[in-house]
Order: sequence, then C-alpha cells, then structure tokens
Amino acid sequence: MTTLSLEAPLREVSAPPQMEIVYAPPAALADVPMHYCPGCSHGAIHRLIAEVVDELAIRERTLCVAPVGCAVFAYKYFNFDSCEAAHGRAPAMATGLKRVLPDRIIFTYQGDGDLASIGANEILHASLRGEPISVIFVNNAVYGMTGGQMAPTTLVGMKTTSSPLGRDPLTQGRPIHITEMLATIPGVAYAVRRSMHSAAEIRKTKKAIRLAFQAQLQGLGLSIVEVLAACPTNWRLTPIEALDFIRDRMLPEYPIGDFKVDERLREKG
Amino acid sequence: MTTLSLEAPLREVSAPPQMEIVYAPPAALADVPMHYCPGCSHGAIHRLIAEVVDELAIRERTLCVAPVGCAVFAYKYFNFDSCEAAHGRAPAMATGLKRVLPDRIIFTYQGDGDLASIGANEILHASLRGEPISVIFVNNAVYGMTGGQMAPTTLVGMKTTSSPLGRDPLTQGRPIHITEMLATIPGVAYAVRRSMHSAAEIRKTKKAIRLAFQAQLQGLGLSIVEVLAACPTNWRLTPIEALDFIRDRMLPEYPIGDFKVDERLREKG
Amino acid sequence: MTQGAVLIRSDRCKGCGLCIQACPQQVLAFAETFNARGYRPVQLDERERFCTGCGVCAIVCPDVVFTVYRQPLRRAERR
Amino acid sequence: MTQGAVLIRSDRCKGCGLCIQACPQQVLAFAETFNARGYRPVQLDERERFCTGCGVCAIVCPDVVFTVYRQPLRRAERR
Amino acid sequence: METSIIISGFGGQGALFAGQVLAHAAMESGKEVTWIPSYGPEMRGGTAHCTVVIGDEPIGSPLVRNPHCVIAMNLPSVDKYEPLVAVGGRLLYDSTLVKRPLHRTDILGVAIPAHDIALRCGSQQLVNIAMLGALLALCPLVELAAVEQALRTHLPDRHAELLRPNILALHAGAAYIREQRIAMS
Amino acid sequence: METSIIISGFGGQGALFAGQVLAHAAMESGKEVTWIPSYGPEMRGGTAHCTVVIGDEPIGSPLVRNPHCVIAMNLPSVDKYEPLVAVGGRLLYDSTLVKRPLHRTDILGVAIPAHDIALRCGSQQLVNIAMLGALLALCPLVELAAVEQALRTHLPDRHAELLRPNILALHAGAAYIREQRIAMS
Amino acid sequence: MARALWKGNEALAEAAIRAGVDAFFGYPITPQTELLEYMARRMPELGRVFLQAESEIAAINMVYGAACAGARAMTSSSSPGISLMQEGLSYIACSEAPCVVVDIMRGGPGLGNIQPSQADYFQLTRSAGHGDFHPLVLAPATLQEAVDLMYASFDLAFKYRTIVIIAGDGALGQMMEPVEMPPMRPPAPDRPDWAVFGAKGRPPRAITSLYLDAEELEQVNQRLQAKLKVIAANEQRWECHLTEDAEYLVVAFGTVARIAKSAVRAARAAGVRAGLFRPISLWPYPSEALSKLIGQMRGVLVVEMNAGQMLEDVRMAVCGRTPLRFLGRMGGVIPMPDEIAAEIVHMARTHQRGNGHGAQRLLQFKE
Amino acid sequence: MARALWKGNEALAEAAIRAGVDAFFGYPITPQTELLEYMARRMPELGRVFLQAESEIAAINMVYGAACAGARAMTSSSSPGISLMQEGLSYIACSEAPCVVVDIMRGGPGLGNIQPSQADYFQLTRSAGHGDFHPLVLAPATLQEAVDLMYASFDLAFKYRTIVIIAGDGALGQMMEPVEMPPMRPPAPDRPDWAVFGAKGRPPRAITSLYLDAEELEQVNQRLQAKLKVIAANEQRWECHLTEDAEYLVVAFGTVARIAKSAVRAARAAGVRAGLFRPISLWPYPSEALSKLIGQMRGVLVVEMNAGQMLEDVRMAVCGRTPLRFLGRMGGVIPMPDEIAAEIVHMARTHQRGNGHGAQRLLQFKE
Ligand SMILES: Cc1ncc(C[n+]2csc(CCOP(=O)(O)OP(=O)(O)O)c2C)c(N)n1
Ligand SMILES: Cc1ncc(C[n+]2csc(CCOP(=O)(O)OP(=O)(O)O)c2C)c(N)n1
Ligand code: SF4
Ligand code: SF4
Ligand code: SF4
Ligand code: SF4
Ligand code: SF4
Ligand code: SF4
Ligand SMILES: [Mg+2]
Ligand SMILES: [Mg+2]
Repeated sequence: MTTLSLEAPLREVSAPPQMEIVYAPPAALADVPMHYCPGCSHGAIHRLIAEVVDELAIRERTLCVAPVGCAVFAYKYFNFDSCEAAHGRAPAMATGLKRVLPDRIIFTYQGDGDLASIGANEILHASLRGEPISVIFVNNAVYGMTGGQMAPTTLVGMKTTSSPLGRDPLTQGRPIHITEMLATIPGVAYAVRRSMHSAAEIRKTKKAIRLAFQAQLQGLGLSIVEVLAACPTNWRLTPIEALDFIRDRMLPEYPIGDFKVDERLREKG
Repeated sequence: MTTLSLEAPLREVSAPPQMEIVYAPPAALADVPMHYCPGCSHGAIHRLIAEVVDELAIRERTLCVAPVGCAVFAYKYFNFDSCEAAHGRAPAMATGLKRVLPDRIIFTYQGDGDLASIGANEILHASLRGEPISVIFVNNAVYGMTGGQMAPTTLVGMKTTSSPLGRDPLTQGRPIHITEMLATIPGVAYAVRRSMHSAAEIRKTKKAIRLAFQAQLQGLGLSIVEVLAACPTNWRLTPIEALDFIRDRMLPEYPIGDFKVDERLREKG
Repeated sequence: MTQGAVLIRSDRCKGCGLCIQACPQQVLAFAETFNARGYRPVQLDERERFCTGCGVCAIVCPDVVFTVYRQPLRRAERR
Repeated sequence: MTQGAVLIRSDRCKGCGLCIQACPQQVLAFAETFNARGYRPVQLDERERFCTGCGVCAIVCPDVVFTVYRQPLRRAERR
Repeated sequence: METSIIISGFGGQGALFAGQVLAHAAMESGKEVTWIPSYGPEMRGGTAHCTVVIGDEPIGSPLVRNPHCVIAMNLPSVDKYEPLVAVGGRLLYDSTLVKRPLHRTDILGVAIPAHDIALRCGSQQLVNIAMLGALLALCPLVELAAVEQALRTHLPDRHAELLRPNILALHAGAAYIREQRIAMS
Repeated sequence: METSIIISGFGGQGALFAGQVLAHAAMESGKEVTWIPSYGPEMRGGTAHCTVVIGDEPIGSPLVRNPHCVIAMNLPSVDKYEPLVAVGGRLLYDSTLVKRPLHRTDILGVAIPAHDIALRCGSQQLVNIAMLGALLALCPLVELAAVEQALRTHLPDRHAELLRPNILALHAGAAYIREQRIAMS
Repeated sequence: MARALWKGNEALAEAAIRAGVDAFFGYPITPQTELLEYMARRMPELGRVFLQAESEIAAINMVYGAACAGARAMTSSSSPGISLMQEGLSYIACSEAPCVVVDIMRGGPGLGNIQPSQADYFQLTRSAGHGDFHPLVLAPATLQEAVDLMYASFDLAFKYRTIVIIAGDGALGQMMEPVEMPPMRPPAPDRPDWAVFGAKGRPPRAITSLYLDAEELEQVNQRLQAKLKVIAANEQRWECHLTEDAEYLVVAFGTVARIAKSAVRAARAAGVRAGLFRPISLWPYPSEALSKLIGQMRGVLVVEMNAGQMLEDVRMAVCGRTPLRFLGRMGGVIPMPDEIAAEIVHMARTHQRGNGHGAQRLLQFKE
Repeated sequence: MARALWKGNEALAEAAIRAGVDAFFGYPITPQTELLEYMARRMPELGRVFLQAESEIAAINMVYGAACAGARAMTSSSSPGISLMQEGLSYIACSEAPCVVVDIMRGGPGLGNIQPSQADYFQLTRSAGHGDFHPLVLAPATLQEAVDLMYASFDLAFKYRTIVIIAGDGALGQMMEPVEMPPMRPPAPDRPDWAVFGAKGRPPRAITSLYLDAEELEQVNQRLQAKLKVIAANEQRWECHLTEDAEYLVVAFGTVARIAKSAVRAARAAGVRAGLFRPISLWPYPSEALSKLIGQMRGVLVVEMNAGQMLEDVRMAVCGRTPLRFLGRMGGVIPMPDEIAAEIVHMARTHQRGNGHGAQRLLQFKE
C-alpha cells in the first residue's frame, strides 16, 4: 500500500485513501534533510521539540537559541525564529532575548560540552536568576562536533579521543550531574532527565519537553530537560549498539528522573 | 605593665619580663600594614591562614593564588610565594600550578564575586576534577573592591549600589549557595562554612582552614572553606554592627556547617 | 488488528536501522539499493500488510522519514 | 586569675573597636589622639591590670595589632 | 585663565564633596569648570583628593601637576602638595592637625585652625567647608553666595540638618581669613 | 613539475586513506609531497576528499583548483570534479556506481568497475585502493611496490587482515588499466 | 535644557537613556562602575531592562541576544572586561546585530591599575575580536561630546547594523563637567525587519554567524567590508584646533587631546605656531583630513596614553612626508600640558637648528 | 632523523614535546583539535602534564599558573578560542611568564567556519589583549618550518620571558608533509630565578600584573617596551625568494606564501620578474628588510587570507614609494596559484602601460 519512493517531494503525496494520518512530520520542523550521522539522537530530539511547539500552538512566538555543537544548524531545521549563540553562551543570549521579549517562548538547545563545560557558568546563573527560559540539554557524553573528545559528562573509563586510556577520575574527575545540581536552585522550576534509547523513553522525553515549555508559559522559572542521547559515530558503535550503550552504561550513571517539578506545574492537555 | 606606644618598630620590643608569649603575629604573615578598611574581615582571615601555615610548617612550600577583589594585595601580606590571578580564574591558575608542582600546597583566596559570579565555572570544574587545592572563599555578600555592588551571594532585599531597591529575587535571583553545591561533587573532600562574627567562630574558622590544608596534604581532593566576612564599608555599618549583620542576617541564609568531610580526614594535632 | 501504512521518504533515510529494530510487527527492512546520499534506505518488506500504524517507527526515526496512517478505528477491516 | 599583658602596635590599629567589644575583661579603650594614619588607636585603659592574656583581642583584631603575654601558669601570682 | 585647586585629606573628611560644591558654585556662576577625584580600590582609610579647575574658556586639562591652590586637611597632604603648588600659589592647611612649618617661601602658606572653626560651628565634619570658605576669602573664584546655593542644592537629603552648620562654617572660614587680613594677591 | 591528485568519495569509502598511502609512497620514493583532506563538522555521511600533490621540488600550494588527476568514487564526486580537472588531465571513476557518461572531451575519462574489482579481491572496502592502482597504472607517479610498502606500514593494526586484499586490489586495479591498454600519456 | 554638572560615567548613562536604550547588561569594573550603578537606579524606574550579568562574557552575550530581538542594547566595561568580550563582539559583528559598548580604559596590561589609559586603541580599532571587522569607535574629549556621541550612537549602530564603541578613559569616566543633556527620545519604533522576535505572519528568520561554506562566508565578509567602506566614507570625525597657520601639529585623541589643547596654547605663547588635530572617530580614522594638513607642517607630535598605537595610523597618513615625534605616557600616567608644550617647543627648536629630518622618524617614549 | 609524513597539528605537538614542553592545557576546537588529541596520548606516556580544560579561558589561566612555576607550558586553539584568551594573555604578558600558544586560524568573524584563514593577524600582532604588549608571532609556511619554529619557541619564550605564538591556519594544521623531527631534548634544567614554587631558602616572590601606582605601572611598561625593542632588533625573520632581480614583489606569509611561491614561478614563466618576500616573524615585523627591497620594485602585491591586515605593515614599510596592490580572500577561501599569478601579471601589465602611480594605493578585494 505504501511504496518506496526514491526521490521526489514526498510531502506532497496525498494520504492513502480512507486512511487517517496518525503521524506526520510536525509543521514546526522545516522540511529539509538534517546533516546528522545515522542514528544520531539530535534529529529525533528536534522533532520532539517541533511536535511540542505545534501542540502548544506557539510556533509564531517561539525562539530557539542554539550554540555550537553538532546541532549548530538547528536553525535550519526549525520552522521558527532562531539565534546562534557562541559556545556555551546560549543561556546568556536567551536571557538577553527573554528580557526584551518577555512574552515569547525562548529555549536553548545545548550539548553537554557546551552546557556543562565551557558554558556551565551561564546556565548556573540563568538558573539562579530563575530566568524563565527552557533548556534542552543533550547529553551524549562527548564533544560530538569536534570529533569525540571527553566531555564533563563522559563516563569513568570511557575512551575518547582526548582520554585515549579511558577517563581517569584521578586526573580528569568524575562525570558531572548538572541537572541534579541545578535542581537545588530555587530559580529552577523543572529539572528532569530523560533518554532516547527506546520508543517508550522517547515518548516520555517529549512529555518532559512539553512540561518544560509549560513551565515557561506559566512563568515559573527556568526549566531544563536533560536528554541522554546517542552519538554512534564518536562512540564507535552502530546506531543500535548506541541505544544499548545508553541503557546499559549511561543510565547507571545518569538515572532518569524528576529532580525538581514545581508544584504549580500541571500538565495541561 | 604594657605601654601604649604610638610609633616605633614594636616588633622589636622585648617581651615583658617573666611572661610568655601566648599570641604573636604569625611568621607566615609579612610585617606590613594591610590596606583593608577598619573592621574588614580580610585581615583576620589572612592571619588565620598564616597561623595555620606556621603550625603545619609548610611556609616554604605554600603558594597563594589570589585574584582581584579587596584582597588583591594578599601577596604583599603573606610571607610565602604567591600569584595574582585574573578575576575569577584562581582555580584554573592554581590547577596549572598544582599540576606542575604536585607536592606544593596551593590555595586560592577568593571573594564571593570572584568565585561565585565570574569564576563559578573555574571552581566548579576544579571541584569536578578533584583538584587537590584548598579554597578560602570569603563571602561578604558584595563586591567589596568595586564599591559594593550586588554579588550572587547578596541577601534578598539587601540594598547595594547595583540593587538600589534591594535585591529582587524575581529579576535578580536568590542567593547562591556555592559551598553546599560543591559539596555534592565527588572530587570535593572538604566543604564547610564558617563565620568571622565572634572570637569563638573565628577559632572554628581557623580549625576549618587547617583541615582544608590537611585535606590537601593528604591528597584527598579539593577543599573549600566558605567564610562569612564583614564588609562594614559597603554594608554602610560600623564594624561592630557588621558583626551583628553577619549573625542576624547572613547566618539564617548561610548556616554554618560541614557539608562534606572526607572520612579519611582526621585532624592531626 | 488495525490496518496501518507508512510513507517512507527514502531520500531522507540514513539506514540507521533504528526503525527496523523497533517495529513491533517487524515489517521493515533495508532496501538492496542505495539512495542518492549513499545510504541503504528502509522499506516495507513483504510482510507490510501487518503494519498496524502504531507509529513506533516514526517515534524512533531520527530523520523524520515516516508518515504513518491508520484505517479509521472501528471502520477498519482486515483485508 | 592569670595575669596577662598585651603589646599594642598602635600604628597598625584602625580603630574598628572590635577588640574593645570582644575583650572579656573590658580593659581596652580608644585613645584620645590619632595615629599617623588618622585613626584613634586602641589602648589599655586604667583597668589594664585585669588583662588575663586570654588572647581574644588578638583573635578578633583584623589588623594584627596585638601580641599577648601571660604570666607562666602556676608561677603566676597576683601582684 | 584657568585656576586649579586641589583639596586633599583623609577619606571621610569630605575633600571630594568640598570640591564638588566649589565646582557647582563655579558652574552656576557661569564659569567653565572640571572636577576630578582621585579614585582607588581602598574604600576608606587612605587619603582622598580632588582637582577642580575653573576658567572662562572650556577647560583643557582637568588634572594639573602644579595647582594654584591647595587645601590640605592633614599632614600627608601637606607633605605631598607643598612641593607641587605653583610658584606664587596658595597652600591652606589645617593648623589644628598639622604642626610643622612650611618650607617653601615662594608660595603663600596659610595656617587655618579649621578643626577649631569646625567644632565651633557644630561638628568636626565641617573642616572641609570651613577651609573652602577660607580659600574663597583668599581667592575670590566664586561668590560665597553661590557656594551657599550649591550647598543647599547638593547636600544629600540625609544630611539636611547639616546645611546650616555648613553655611556657618563656610562663612566662619572666610571670616577667619578676613580677620587675619591675609593679603589677597 | 607538480602533479596533483584529488581522491573523492562518500565518507567511509577510504578516500583520505588512499591519499595518505599515495603520499607515503611518494615520500619514500624520494619525492616531495603534500596531502590535505577536506574536513568538516559532519562526522559521517557527507562526501570526503583529499588532495595529494607530488613533485620534485618542495610543494607550493597543497591545494589546487584544477587537479591533474581525480579519482571519483561516487556520482557527486564526478559531478563536482569533472568540470575542474585540468585540460589533458585524468578522471577515474567507479563505473559500478556512476552510470552517466562524461561530458568533457579534453580530459581522459576512465571508467573503472572498481566495485566489482574490489568485490573480487574480497571486500567492497577495497574500491579506494583498486582505483589508486588504476591511477598509478595510468600515471606512473610512484612504483606499485612503494605503495605496497606504504600499505604494509600504515594499514592500522586492527585491519591487519585486510593487508593482503589491499595489495591484491592495488594490482587488480592496475591490471585492469593495462588490460584495457588505455594510453599512458 | 540648562547645563548641569555631571560625572562622566553617569552622563554617559543618562545620555544612553535619553537616546532610548532598551536594555543594559553589565558587570562592575573600575573606573566604569558608576555607569552600571546609574543604570541600576534609572532603568527599572523607566520600565526598561537593567541586568547585572555574572561576567563580561555573559553581559556581551546578553547584549547579543537583546540586539538580535531588535532592541537598543548596550554594555559598558573597562579594559580587562573588554578583552573578555572579544569573542562575543566578533559574533555580533558577523551577525550585524547593532549594539553600543562603552570602554572606559584603564592602565594595563593585565590587571594593571585603574588609572586612565588609551592602551586599548588597537584592541578597539584593529581587532575587537577574531576575524575581519571594525567597530565604529568614537572617542570624546569632553563630557558634552561624550553625551552627544552616546546620544548618536544607537542611530549609528542601527543605521549600519554595527557595533559602536564609545572609547573613554578613567579620567573621562570619573570627572565632572557641565553638560547640557539632550531631550528624552520617544521609544523606538517598530522592530527592524531583520530582527528575530517570533515568526508571526512571516517566514522564520535566523541570526547566525555560521557559514560553513568558504565561498558563502567570503560573501558575508565582502558584504561586511563593503559596509565598512561606506562607514569609512561617511563617518570620519575630527576636530582641528588652531591649525590654519600651524607649522607644528599635535595629534591626540580623547582626554589627551583636551590636555594638548592647553599645551598648544602654551606653545603658541612660547612663539611656536602649534595646532591640534583631534580624531574623534578612531575607526574610521580621519586619515585624509590629517593627510591634507600634513603638507603645511614642519613636524608632527603624536601624544597618547600608550606606547604608540594611534601612531600607526598617523604614520600611514603622514607617509614619511614630515618628521614624526611621539610622546607616550603609560600605566595610567596622564601627560600634563607643560610636558606636551615642552615637547612641541623642543620639536620646533630641534627643527630650527636646520636639522633636516626628511622621512626620518623620531620615536620617543618618555623614559 | 629520517623524514616522515606528519599531519600539521600532530607535528606541532610532537615538536613541542621534543622541545621539552612540561604541561599542555587545551580545549577542543576545529581545525586544531588533533594537536590536543596527540598531546592527550603522548604527554601522559612521558609522565608530563596533559589536561583538557573546561574552556579556553581556563586553559590559558592554567598555562599562566604552570608558567609562573617556571614550567614550559603551552596551549593551542583556533580563532574564537584565542579571542577568549585575550584577558589571560594580557595578564601573562604583564607578568612576563613565558609560554607558547598555537593559533590554527579559521574563517571568521564569529563562528564563521573551520576553513583556513589569516584574519587574526591584527589580534595576534597588535592586540592579543588589552594594554601595550606584543607576543612574538611566528608564521610557518611548511610543516618542517612549523616544527622548527615550535622547537625553538620555548627557548625564545624563556629567553625574553614572553608569549610566543605559532600562527598557522587550518591548511597547515590539517595537511600532511614530510618532516624531519628534531631530537628529544633532555628535561629542563633548574627552575628560573623569577619563578614561584615555594619560598624555600629565599625571600617570598609574587608574580603579579597589579601596579596600582601609575608611575610604577609606567615603569613596568617601559621595561616591557624596552624588552620589545630588543626582541624587535633580534628576532625579525623572513625569507626572500627570487628577489635578487625582481621588479614585482609579492608579500605573503604562512600558507599563502607557499602558494605564492608557485605563483611567482608561474609569473616568471609568463615573463614577469616576480619575487616573494615572506615574513616569518609577524611580530616583530621584518620592516627594514622589506623596506630595503622596495627600492628596486615597480610594484608590490600583498596577498592574505583576510581583508588586508598585514597590508598595514607593508604600507608602513613601503611608505608610498611603490604602488601597492592587495589580493585578499576571506572566509576560508584559499587563493590559488593561478589567481595570484594572474594578479602579478596584471600588475606588471598595468604598469607597463606607463600609468605612473606614485604614492597612489590600489587596494582591491576579490569582489
Ligand atoms: C570558543 C569555542 N571553543 C571551541 C569550539 C569548538 N567546538 C564546537 S562544538 C564543541 C563542543 C561540542 O560538544 P557538545 O556541546 O557536547 O555538542 P555535541 O556536538 O556533542 O552535540 C566545541 C568544543 C568553538 N566553536 N568555540
Ligand atoms: C574581568 C574583570 N572584571 C571586573 C573586574 C573588577 N573587579 C575587581 S574585584 C571585583 C569583585 C570583587 O568582589 P569579591 O570577589 O566579592 O571580593 P571582595 O572585594 O568583596 O573581597 C570586580 C568586579 C576585574 N578586575 N576584572
Ligand atoms: S558526531 Fe555524534 S552527535 Fe554529532 S551528528 Fe554524529 S552522531 Fe550526532
Ligand atoms: S570594601 Fe569591604 S571587603 Fe573591601 S577592604 Fe573595605 S571592608 Fe574589606
Ligand atoms: S507503524 Fe508500527 S508496525 Fe507500521 S512500520 Fe511503523 S513501527 Fe512497524
Ligand atoms: S530510523 Fe529512519 S533513518 Fe533510520 S533506518 Fe529507519 S527510516 Fe531510515
Ligand atoms: S588578652 Fe584578653 S583580657 Fe587582655 S586585653 Fe586581650 S582580650 Fe582583653
Ligand atoms: S581590633 Fe585591632 S584594629 Fe580594631 S580597634 Fe582593636 S586593635 Fe585596633
Ligand atoms: Mg555532546
Ligand atoms: Mg565580596
């Protein structure tokens, strides 16, 4: 009933007769191919954000702030306004935007190198101020874009191009738990960790992103969703092995959980 | 038996006959007047450090790293080697020193603006790495040197030159609790808060500084002593009122306490 | 069982295989040929009629390859 | 009571008064005159013989003004 | 012609404020004027000084090496500025605090018991304005009335009760000079 | 004289490695050589290419606009480089993947069933070296023996089992050209 | 409006407010702090944005964000803080987000001190960050001029979509002088058509400085360079003082220039026909105007509070035609009028002795 | 030792190791990252310090700390990362802590791209931070030269207590070329007598850049400037290629210079007597050497991968004596030999037409 089409603008193909669409690419996502590696979680996370933006009907007042990292082209993939931030500075840039556009929905989309290493001060202080922005924090335990160096989130013993013998806690420290840390700050309304390693978890990730945006809509403070994400390329695993790696290796260090949920935050719809 | 001497090199006066010295200025402190305001806690904290250095007999292998802040001249007051760091970067500079001088005792001496605002990323990552340095963190709830602006540690409602109506948590956030936050990090061996508001508390502060240095001597990880300190000038209080301010206003926000004490840390002597 | 269908934008597929592994009905497989970007895209295999339109493939696909259809409930009939 | 004594480096004193307030024996007071840096330094007052050499003044003083002496224990006698 | 005045004393003695009052008075009198403080990281305890330059044309340098007039409110200020005062210039100092004689003979040194005058006017905090009054009696850069007006406008509200004493001190300082009949040159 | 070679293909096809092998062989043969890759943030999936310049004098530019030789392992590479090859230059392409005819007549286009040759030698991963063999049969820049040696030294240990197949593919590629008797000019 | 006595830093702040600044983000640093403190008081009163950032890095990136939304955004700092803003400034320049930055320079390098300095001249005019760009740099010599330039700065920033830097020094920031404040501007009109504020009723926009393709980035650079040429053609500002009949020219900017004015008058009193050329725009440098004056000069004295930075611009304008002398004070020392006057007179005397310099350069530090 | 094929970034790392680097602190950034990755592998093997810092700011301040202890410390980065190091570099310069920094420049401004560029020329030579200082900047054109300069860099840094910057670009960092590696140096001798490492048996030392008193800071600056003069006198490096009989001179550095060599040969083949002047030290700039050559030239072509930065140094050296032409490619575009050769030939042809330029400047971007 469905055919394998090799080229052509498939968006324009009409739905098979008598069938209803149960899933279609979200309108808030631009209809262009993404540059990510096969099996990279970035694409799916973009999609979840776009779905949430569509569902909340806020596409026309949403702004994305994405800094460098593999998602450096995020602005090409979203169907709403965006700004590109310098490495680590997305929360500062988002603060500037939010302060002059208090009724817009501003979110940052940051990698773990970006948010937890060079940019930890900016996220810390945005949290302290309770800046009403949402933060999508993609933790893939490495610097993806620059070729798989150690990140502050890299697991102990994990080999990367800058920890060739495996991360040694004695000289390189232990993994950082940013979301738990930010959850202790009064200005943070919502701080949770989710994962991309299975369809069920992806669904929960989407719900969390939705709640994060809702926290902002309700003006409750900063909201952050840490998402455990696959970087098959730099982990040197197949996409499927990469999901297993999340489940078997990352989850023990980074448990999924709700570290802070503001009471006033009720999921609407 | 003791006379009030108005000028003269008093160090050279011999001890009154038949009396033993119960307190003399520490050898690790240079014999020069300090530039601090009357009643400023910096001077007394310097003295405590020098006493600890003398007691541990480590003067010849101790290095101080002090960044800008009112204690910018700390290097003039200590009788051991020092480096001046850029604003907020003392933990990075100390890391550089410690990595090439692993058997030396390196401590940073940082104000709250320095450590908790511009330099929060450097202290966070030095903590994550478990860098075996000691951090003396002087929290006087303001930027002293630049004239009393709001710091991340400024109390809610407290008026400063950059929060003239009092710190408003809605736009400026709530006070940061750096020491509690760092205590959650595995690389941190010792994280406590002390105060300078009375003789008894000052004694406890000294003990904590001693333990912090001992943690370093034992190679246990990063040690930090947050010290609640008076800035009468910028608080626009008399020195005595300033001590009351610490007790009545700062302690409720910043309770004295041991947030982390590595088990291997036994007070020796 | 509900009758489903999926539209696969093969030009977008990068052949990561996540959908193949996730599809509860196991109706997806790699094509023999390559797409323009050098990947072997996913296609429905001969068991395609077992597709339930559950949408799991769309959920796991990082490259937004799928559109998923389902026979309207109740009115759906096994063909 | 132990007999104590303090040496006050008045040129260093900034007149903050912390020692005056902290001295358990209340034997410290401001001088009438100013020191070279424009502060009224602390001095022992007429009750100086009550100084116990407890060292509290030295502990609270931010400017390292004090050296504290005490009659060796046991051998101390009230004069 | 530009006239430059340096006012110097311990932090807290109000040297900067006296300079500002003079600058306000000069501006309101239609003169050109600049005021510039010494500024440093020590919040208190050091010496503080400011430089005021008054003229009829826009002021060139707001800072001077050799001031025409100096008001020195403590000994370190006398030590520092005595060698710098321009030849023929004036050095006013508080003779209550500064006991040493001046060395230079090519300047006019004027000892003013400013501390006493200030106490008589109600507070030792008035030394600065008393000395400003004395300076203006010696060098009529602006009318005392203009200074009075500047005090009225610029004394911070929280010190409102000090307005009258300040005005008193201003005139007392000036009167002291007049009584001494120190030559105005 | 400098000769420039661009090797281009999908990421993972080993274009960069083939270039390095050629560069090593050239250096060991006493030539001057440079190798430079395209580099980009996409870790995989894009096309990758490298430029090798071989000469007798120190190499000037490691990059060239109009290469003398191009090895194109996929269609996008043919599309990109056909217009750029220097007049009189060579464009070798994998005729298993690229079906379209070349447009230019002022260059020597050589279709090589590299995919087939590679499969015959044991793996589709050998396309790169098979095409390198073909190139060297066309343009004797270095001896095949030098390439063999370079393969021996530089094939990563984890791919040791691929050494023999690589050497096979090298010669098979060269042999294909010789069999076709394509003019060496 | 009547003249009032203002402190430099506060006058700059008030002028920015009257020019309609929407948002101020900053971090304390002497000798600039009063500007921030003034903003802390006034901006909230007016319902505008004031935020003390956690660092200069955060401050400039907040400015970047607010500027992307089309707001009139600014920050202020002093030398070490400006160093920390270099990456942010480079991003802003490439994105063409308009903004205003105040640099109240202090003694360096390093922590240095808090005294007046002009040693960031290169950093401001040549390389306010990596890559090819120049902010528009304006250097006032009086508080009135500081206020007027600040008042004009947002218009310039938005007209050219450029960074405008007001380059002052500790003396300018700390001094008081009578100023006539310009009137309060009405709030800014509509959001500019390049800004991002939500893609309502229009296609989405992205503000970025990323152009992975070299040709594409070259085009962006060509656009930026073309814009810089336009700015260079339109925005050169300078003042000539007593230059009509001058034989000896002093070139100085900012605080040094006003001091040099006194010196020029003193030199004339000593019989030397001296004049002053004062660049107001440091970038674009008023090279042609200076070059035109050079023909008539027998000597040129450059005076700066640095080791000779603007000197390079003068050298390029003079191009060997006249002997050049340099007086540089460093580390926060301010050259005094008598010192400059002495240099002018000395230059004239040396020249009198018939000592034909030709293209020879005399570089001299006060040593 | 025999020649081996090295990748630029790795060759630089190995050369630093053989020169005895004690400690490396860095942060990943394309196109420099392989240098850091190589250090990550090799330094721990040798029992030396490798640390990936949390940011470029931390990295340069770690270098600062290690350098204060007298260690041979270094970092490497690319343009945006170098921008972030400006404050640290300024502190280091004032404290005279010796260290080595590698900048593998990429396209800017802003995030730009990762292609080769030379657009940090000003940032490296003019203002590597606030205040008056210049690092010693060395720009290799081949990997062999990169290795040799890197090998020499620590000696230079310690001799002058200065910052040495190796200025490369993405092409240099990414390319492979045969290199003969110098031998491994024995470990460094005793700690220098200015370093801090514990006041054992000597009075305490402090390393600082703070001099609150203006006169004191001026003296520090005078010492720094005097040192810079010595460096300027001793350390100018350049290469002349085919200049003896040249009438037309190309001036270019780094990667562009090696490309220009091919172009010069091509121009000669086309009958134009072209030569190449290649500055190796960008600061100090070899002005006198260039100036001497100018007399014989009928035209000078400056080629850079930027909008014309070194051009200013050439302008000052040429001083109006010869017509000047500029070819600048930006945004990561590398000028090709044919393109440069065409410019040279065009310059010669235009000139032939008897069109006497005099001091006239011809600035041209590739537009
Ligand atoms: C100042 C600066 N330093 C370094 C870089 C290089 N860089 C780009 S992205 C990145 C880190 C990417 O890692 P992460 O944030 O985890 O994102 P990912 O690619 O893994 O999604 C780095 C170091 C840069 N662009 N700017
Ligand atoms: C990059 C930079 N920004 C700002 C400053 C100005 N500055 C000096 S010290 C200081 C903060 C002082 O506060 P704190 O660290 O709390 O120390 P305190 O003076 O209160 O002891 C600031 C902002 C600077 N020197 N460098
Ligand atoms: S390198 Fe990793 S994070 Fe980056 S696109 Fe590839 S898989 Fe995704
Ligand atoms: S301003 Fe405050 S912190 Fe600084 S010296 Fe004075 S009292 Fe101490
Ligand atoms: S909709 Fe469900 S059953 Fe159908 S292909 Fe997708 S995953 Fe398989
Ligand atoms: S998950 Fe998407 S990209 Fe991956 S194989 Fe399936 S359809 Fe292709
Ligand atoms: S030693 Fe004790 S009793 Fe004596 S003066 Fe000091 S505090 Fe008072
Ligand atoms: S505590 Fe010290 S400085 Fe303060 S008054 Fe007493 S002696 Fe003087
Ligand atoms: Mg990552
Ligand atoms: Mg503080």
